[in-house]
Amino acid sequence: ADTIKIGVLAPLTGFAAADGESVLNSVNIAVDKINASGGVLGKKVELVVYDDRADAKEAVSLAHKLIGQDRVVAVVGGSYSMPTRAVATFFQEAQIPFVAAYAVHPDITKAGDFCFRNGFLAEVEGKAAAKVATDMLGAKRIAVLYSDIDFGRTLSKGFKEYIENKTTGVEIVYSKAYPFKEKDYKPYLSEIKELNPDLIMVNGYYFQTGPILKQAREMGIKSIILGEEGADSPKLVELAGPSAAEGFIIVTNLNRDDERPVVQNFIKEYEGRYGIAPDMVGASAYDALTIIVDAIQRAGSTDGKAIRDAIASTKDFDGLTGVIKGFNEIGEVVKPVQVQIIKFGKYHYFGVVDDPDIINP
Amino acid sequence: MDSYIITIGIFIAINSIVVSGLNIIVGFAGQISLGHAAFFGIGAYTAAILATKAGMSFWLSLPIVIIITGTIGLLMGLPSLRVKEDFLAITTIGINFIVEAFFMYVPFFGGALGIGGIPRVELLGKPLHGFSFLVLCLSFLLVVLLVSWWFTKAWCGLACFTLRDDEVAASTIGVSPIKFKLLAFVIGTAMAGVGGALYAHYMRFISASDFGFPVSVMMLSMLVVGGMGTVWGPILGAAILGLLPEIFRPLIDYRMLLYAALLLLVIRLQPGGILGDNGFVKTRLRIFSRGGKK
Amino acid sequence: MPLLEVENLHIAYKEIEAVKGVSFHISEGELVSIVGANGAGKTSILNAIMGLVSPKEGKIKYKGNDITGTAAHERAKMGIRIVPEKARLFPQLTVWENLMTGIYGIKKQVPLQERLDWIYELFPILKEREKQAAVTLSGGEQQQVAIARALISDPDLLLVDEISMGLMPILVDRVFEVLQELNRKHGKTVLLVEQNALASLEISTRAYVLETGEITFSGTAEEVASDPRIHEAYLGG
Amino acid sequence: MSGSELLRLENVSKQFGGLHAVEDVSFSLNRNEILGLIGPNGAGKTTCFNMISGALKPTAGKIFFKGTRIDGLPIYKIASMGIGRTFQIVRPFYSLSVLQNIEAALGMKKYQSKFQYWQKWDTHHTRQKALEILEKVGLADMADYRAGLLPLGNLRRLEIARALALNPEVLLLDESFSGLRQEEINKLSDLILKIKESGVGILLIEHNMRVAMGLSDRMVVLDHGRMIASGSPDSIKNDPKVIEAYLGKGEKKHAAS
Amino acid sequence: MDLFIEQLMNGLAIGAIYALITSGLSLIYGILRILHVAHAGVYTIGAYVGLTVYSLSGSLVIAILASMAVCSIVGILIERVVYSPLLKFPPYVPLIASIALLLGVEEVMRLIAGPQIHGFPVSIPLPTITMGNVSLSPTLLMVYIVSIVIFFILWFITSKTDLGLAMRAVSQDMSIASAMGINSTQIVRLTFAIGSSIAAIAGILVGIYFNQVYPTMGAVPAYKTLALIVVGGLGSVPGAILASLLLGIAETLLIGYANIPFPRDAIAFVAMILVLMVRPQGLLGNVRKKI
Ligand SMILES: Nc1ncnc2c1ncn2[C@@H]1O[C@H](COP(=O)(O)OP(=O)(O)OP(=O)(O)O)[C@@H](O)[C@H]1O
Ligand SMILES: Nc1ncnc2c1ncn2[C@@H]1O[C@H](COP(=O)(O)OP(=O)(O)OP(=O)(O)O)[C@@H](O)[C@H]1O
Ligand SMILES: [Mg+2]
Ligand SMILES: [Mg+2]
Repeated sequence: ADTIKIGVLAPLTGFAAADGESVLNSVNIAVDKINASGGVLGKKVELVVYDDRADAKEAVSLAHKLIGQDRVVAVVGGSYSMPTRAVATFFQEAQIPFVAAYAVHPDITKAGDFCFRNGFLAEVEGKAAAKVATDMLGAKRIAVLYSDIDFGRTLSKGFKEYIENKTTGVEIVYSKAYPFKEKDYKPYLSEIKELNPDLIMVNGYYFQTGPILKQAREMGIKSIILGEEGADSPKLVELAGPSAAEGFIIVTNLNRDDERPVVQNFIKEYEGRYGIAPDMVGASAYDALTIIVDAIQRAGSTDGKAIRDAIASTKDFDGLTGVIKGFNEIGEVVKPVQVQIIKFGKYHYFGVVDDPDIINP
Repeated sequence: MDSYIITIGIFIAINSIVVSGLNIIVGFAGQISLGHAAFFGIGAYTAAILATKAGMSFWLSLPIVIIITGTIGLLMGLPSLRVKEDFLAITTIGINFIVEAFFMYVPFFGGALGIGGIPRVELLGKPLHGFSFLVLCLSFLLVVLLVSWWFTKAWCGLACFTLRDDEVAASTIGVSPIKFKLLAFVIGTAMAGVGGALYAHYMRFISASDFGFPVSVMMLSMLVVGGMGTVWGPILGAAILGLLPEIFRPLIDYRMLLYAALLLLVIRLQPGGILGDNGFVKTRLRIFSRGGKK
Repeated sequence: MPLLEVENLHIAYKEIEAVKGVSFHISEGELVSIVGANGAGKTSILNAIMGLVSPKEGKIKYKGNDITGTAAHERAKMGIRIVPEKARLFPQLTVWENLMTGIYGIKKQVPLQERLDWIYELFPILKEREKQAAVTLSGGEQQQVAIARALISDPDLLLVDEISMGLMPILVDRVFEVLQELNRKHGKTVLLVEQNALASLEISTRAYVLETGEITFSGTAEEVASDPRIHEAYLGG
Repeated sequence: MSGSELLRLENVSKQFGGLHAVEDVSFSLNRNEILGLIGPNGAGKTTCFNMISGALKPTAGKIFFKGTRIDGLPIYKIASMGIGRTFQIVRPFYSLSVLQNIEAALGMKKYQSKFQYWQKWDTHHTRQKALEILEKVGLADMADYRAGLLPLGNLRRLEIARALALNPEVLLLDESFSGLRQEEINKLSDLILKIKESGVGILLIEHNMRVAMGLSDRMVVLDHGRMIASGSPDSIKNDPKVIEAYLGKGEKKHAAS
Repeated sequence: MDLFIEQLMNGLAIGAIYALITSGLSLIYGILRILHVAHAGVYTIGAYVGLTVYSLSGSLVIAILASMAVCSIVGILIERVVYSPLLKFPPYVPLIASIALLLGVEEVMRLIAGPQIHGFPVSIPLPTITMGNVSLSPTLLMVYIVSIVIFFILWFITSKTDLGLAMRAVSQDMSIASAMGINSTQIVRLTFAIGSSIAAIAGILVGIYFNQVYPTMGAVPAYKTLALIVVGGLGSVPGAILASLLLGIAETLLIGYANIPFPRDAIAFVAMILVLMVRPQGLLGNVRKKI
């Protein structure tokens, strides 16, 4: 073949279509950049993008299409947990390296040695958030409100574990899950308001956390609100309203104030091309793709095993989502957790968590 | 044959099995169900749990799957004795949501993480994958078809047809609505269970959202498009609605729109289903004619 | 000029040809009967005149206007009403509401109280059942509501399909008397389809015999009644 | 007499809200007997049928079939014991063919069994039997039509045929002759008489007095849910209460036979 | 106590929102007995048109009127082109068509406006009412006021006017209704127009209330409203509204006081199944059956 084919699975339609679009935009920027600088191994990179609608069954047929018909050399998993978890097994069997961009299901990397993850494990992020809440923000009485999916469950578990084991005098006064499709958070917030905690740890996507911010502030809740990467989207400010969003803090993997050119160029390029600010989902997919391409380059081959070994030996990779220290033995990424705060309607640097015992799962 | 084509074939075969079950409930017995995916899910989860927690083989667990799904199907059929038509439709939607919530929130079922690591089906010590798994699915489909076909020929089928038309009148000729409605529910849901077991062992990872309400809707669409109350309709419907989105795959952005438009068009032009009474395939073969109609 | 003219009417349901080229006419002030066997097409003809089925071929003229393509509700406004076969009430509406549909849109033009009094005198049970849903009425009560619903608007042309079905004998007599009275005293035109040919021919001025979709005999009521074949089949010899 | 008694109603009542549709009605039906049940519209006749056939549960009183109490049993049980009925407002299986409507009824025994309902129904034998019954009511040439498309008169005959297919000991006919012309009424009357001769008890609701008086061995008259008279057709015909409430002055015309 | 009152108000608000979406559907369901899932699609269109017109004109009133007009036309078109030829088929046939329509609307909206969620920031010229610890925001007040007005109008139309009688007659037997002089087609069309304009209002209000307009915003209402109209009682608008309010309150109190780890929808459906088992005809349904 005269191109090197890399597969991308993303939810371009359906309820998660906005994330799919973000993935698509970002990998397009990445691939253009790679090809503009001569491609890899002297060949151009060609992306094969399919829409899995964030649906496991669709994703499995598409995985087979990528494996059997398109014969891709590696795949970026740009979709949600369930489809990503379902396809990981099949890529493992076909011995095609697979890098999940932001899906959080813990079993994805356990499917085998061909499966990697560039996003944080939810538990890692939970622990990091707990550290931010207690160390950086000094909260003593904390409420936890989380989205009732695998992500929220494991994240809040990590959060609580950290508080229990690593801190003293900190109390979790409230902890409840809300269903994924929730729109009205007032029943929860009313309860929280009554308890008047120092800080509310809110887990969820921007379309959940945004309204939570809005409704909480409307109801007169004054507590600090801390979120995580799911809320990492410029849309959050729009949905929460500028005043409610102000001062909101998240743990994530994209630091907009990172001076490194890779970050600043990407942000400029993205805003220029699409007229909106990028988010963490896109950035993670961008990294997943560039990690693969970097590995191919270093492997000097498109052989599956060679690429796998090269990905596994990634070290201090200059990624969009921070300097990637590498992947651990089960294929989980090791990189610092970024802490961002909204100021004047934009995410800015607030801090970073890079304690090895937190970020190394 | 490449693995992609085989995968599509497998999904179509599994859907045909499940939709045939739905057909017995809705098409033959006239009990509208919008929650069939729940039973598909119960079959899949039972198989997955027996395989991962009890280490049972597919073959050993299959009878248990059938019994469990059928029994739960029987229980879920009970509301149909009390509520009818639209009320029943809504009740079955409710059942779907409740069952999905169970899978999602009860840790025993893997909770929000789903169940992974489901082994492959083995036959004579050899794991079946790709083509051989397709053959397995087709064999089950054949059995399901035979049951459906016989159902239209047996007294119990005729009893169900009378129930479909008029329950009170059916009772006056000695048909017990309880018995025959529940019979249809048991057989129909057991078929869904078989489909679910195959699905679980093929996907090898399942989660609650695979069996949500949209899946039920998809199955009903397959049935309506293919031809409600016909033996072959479920297969045709599963094939059409399984293939269309794949054919439109290259259109990426317009794919689902086109799919929706075509579904609408088919329903609009062939409201009785393609194999139905006034459908496009009007055939003299009795096997194609809606149970008991001329 | 005839009030109603039907020319070469063909009615088909898919393959079944129910009515095959029927022509007849009714002058103003006539009371005409159609008699015929089961499935002869009587109901189909009445429904076509009301506009409830559309004929495959043929013409229907009312008061000189071609109404073949006119919608049923327009025909109703022109003064045609039907007592349909099997009553066909609005099952979930009460008796009162069913009656009110009979004067939908013309409530202001009719002397409502007067009509109601008249109807309740004819069918006293309906007053008792005023608030009851139609579906729970007995068969005969339903038939009474159907008749009342058609009569309450005082139509110019009344189409009656098996009016005596399910009525008790005492009422059958009364209803035929009322039809006759409407016709003779008030000059209303009535088209009557009835299996109870004895009763219907007695009050009719003219009659048609319909067999498998075609008119095979017509004449004055006496002529029809005295035709031996008709007598055999409908009047029980 | 009690040896031939098939059906007995004892002080049966039915109330709908505040309405007493049937009040304290008692009568019995014997083998080889046609009992005419007449009365004004809304008198409670159909309600009686509904209670006997199990579609409604009496609010008071008892119903016996061959000595067994049946009130409150489900419809299909009562049907399978040997009580067949027709509906005043016809209820065919509209999507089935005329033939299949009858065939379905022929399966009554199979439906009660544990597993026989898995046997094939579409056999030559069943078809033949169904055709025979259709022949009797004069619908044989319509066997392959969809029942939903039949004109009303034919549906009435279909109802009778379907009830006959149950091979019942008690037959409940609810205005089965209305909507038929005289010629057909005569034919069906002959059929009904034959059925009666074969040992069946028939309960007949009919507003056509020529038919009712002609066929019935005895009659029971209901008015406002109560029994106001019973006896031979001749005595009923001349009962002033019945004339007043039901037959009217024109009674002669209707009852002429 | 404060908490309880606040939760009750929360519940009422969400109930009022359910009722807004449901009442129009109930009207339409009442007339054709179609499980009109695509109503949620009309509602989505309503929200988008409202948002667009609002951002162009800056006037909420103009936005609502424009949206009502567009949605009425869409509603009428759906009835004419899709449903009316399917009426003689069993109810699942139009249901599937309706589901296809909803999917189509979602896709069209995604293609036109993009998959992202759009905010719908409007400042409502209403005060915030505070009673002790309980506060009612302007958007909430707006939802209450508009719902009450709409409910009153609907109640008046359906139970006090000839139009209401005609609607009920048409819903039971279209052709006999025509024979009584009722223009059935027109009544059906009018019903779709009214129901769809209410959907437009609902789309805009819900969009403002949650500050979210996005292509799949109809997905949850699509089936939840079906459940509500059925539980309310066949085609009974007051029943649908009552069911909506009760459900809103029940959900909120259950979330607030019982730590059931079940999603709202599952709670809703458990409640609905319970209601249907006790009252198979729905809350205010007075469907009388022949035996
Ligand atoms: N909707 C329909 N679809 C198909 N065929 C029909 C339909 N309605 C009537 N027919 C057929 O048309 C023919 C005439 O029926 P119609 O009801 O007009 O007869 P009729 O003279 O009124 O009979 P009856 O005295 O029994 O009421 C019959 O053969 C009937 O089967
Ligand atoms: N479900 C019900 N609710 C209220 N009233 C009812 C119900 N069913 C029947 N009725 C009333 O009970 C009375 C008896 O009805 P039934 O059908 O038994 O009369 P019938 O004697 O068969 O009359 P017909 O000769 O008109 O058929 C009627 O007045 C009817 O309105
Ligand atoms: Mg007729
Ligand atoms: Mg009766």
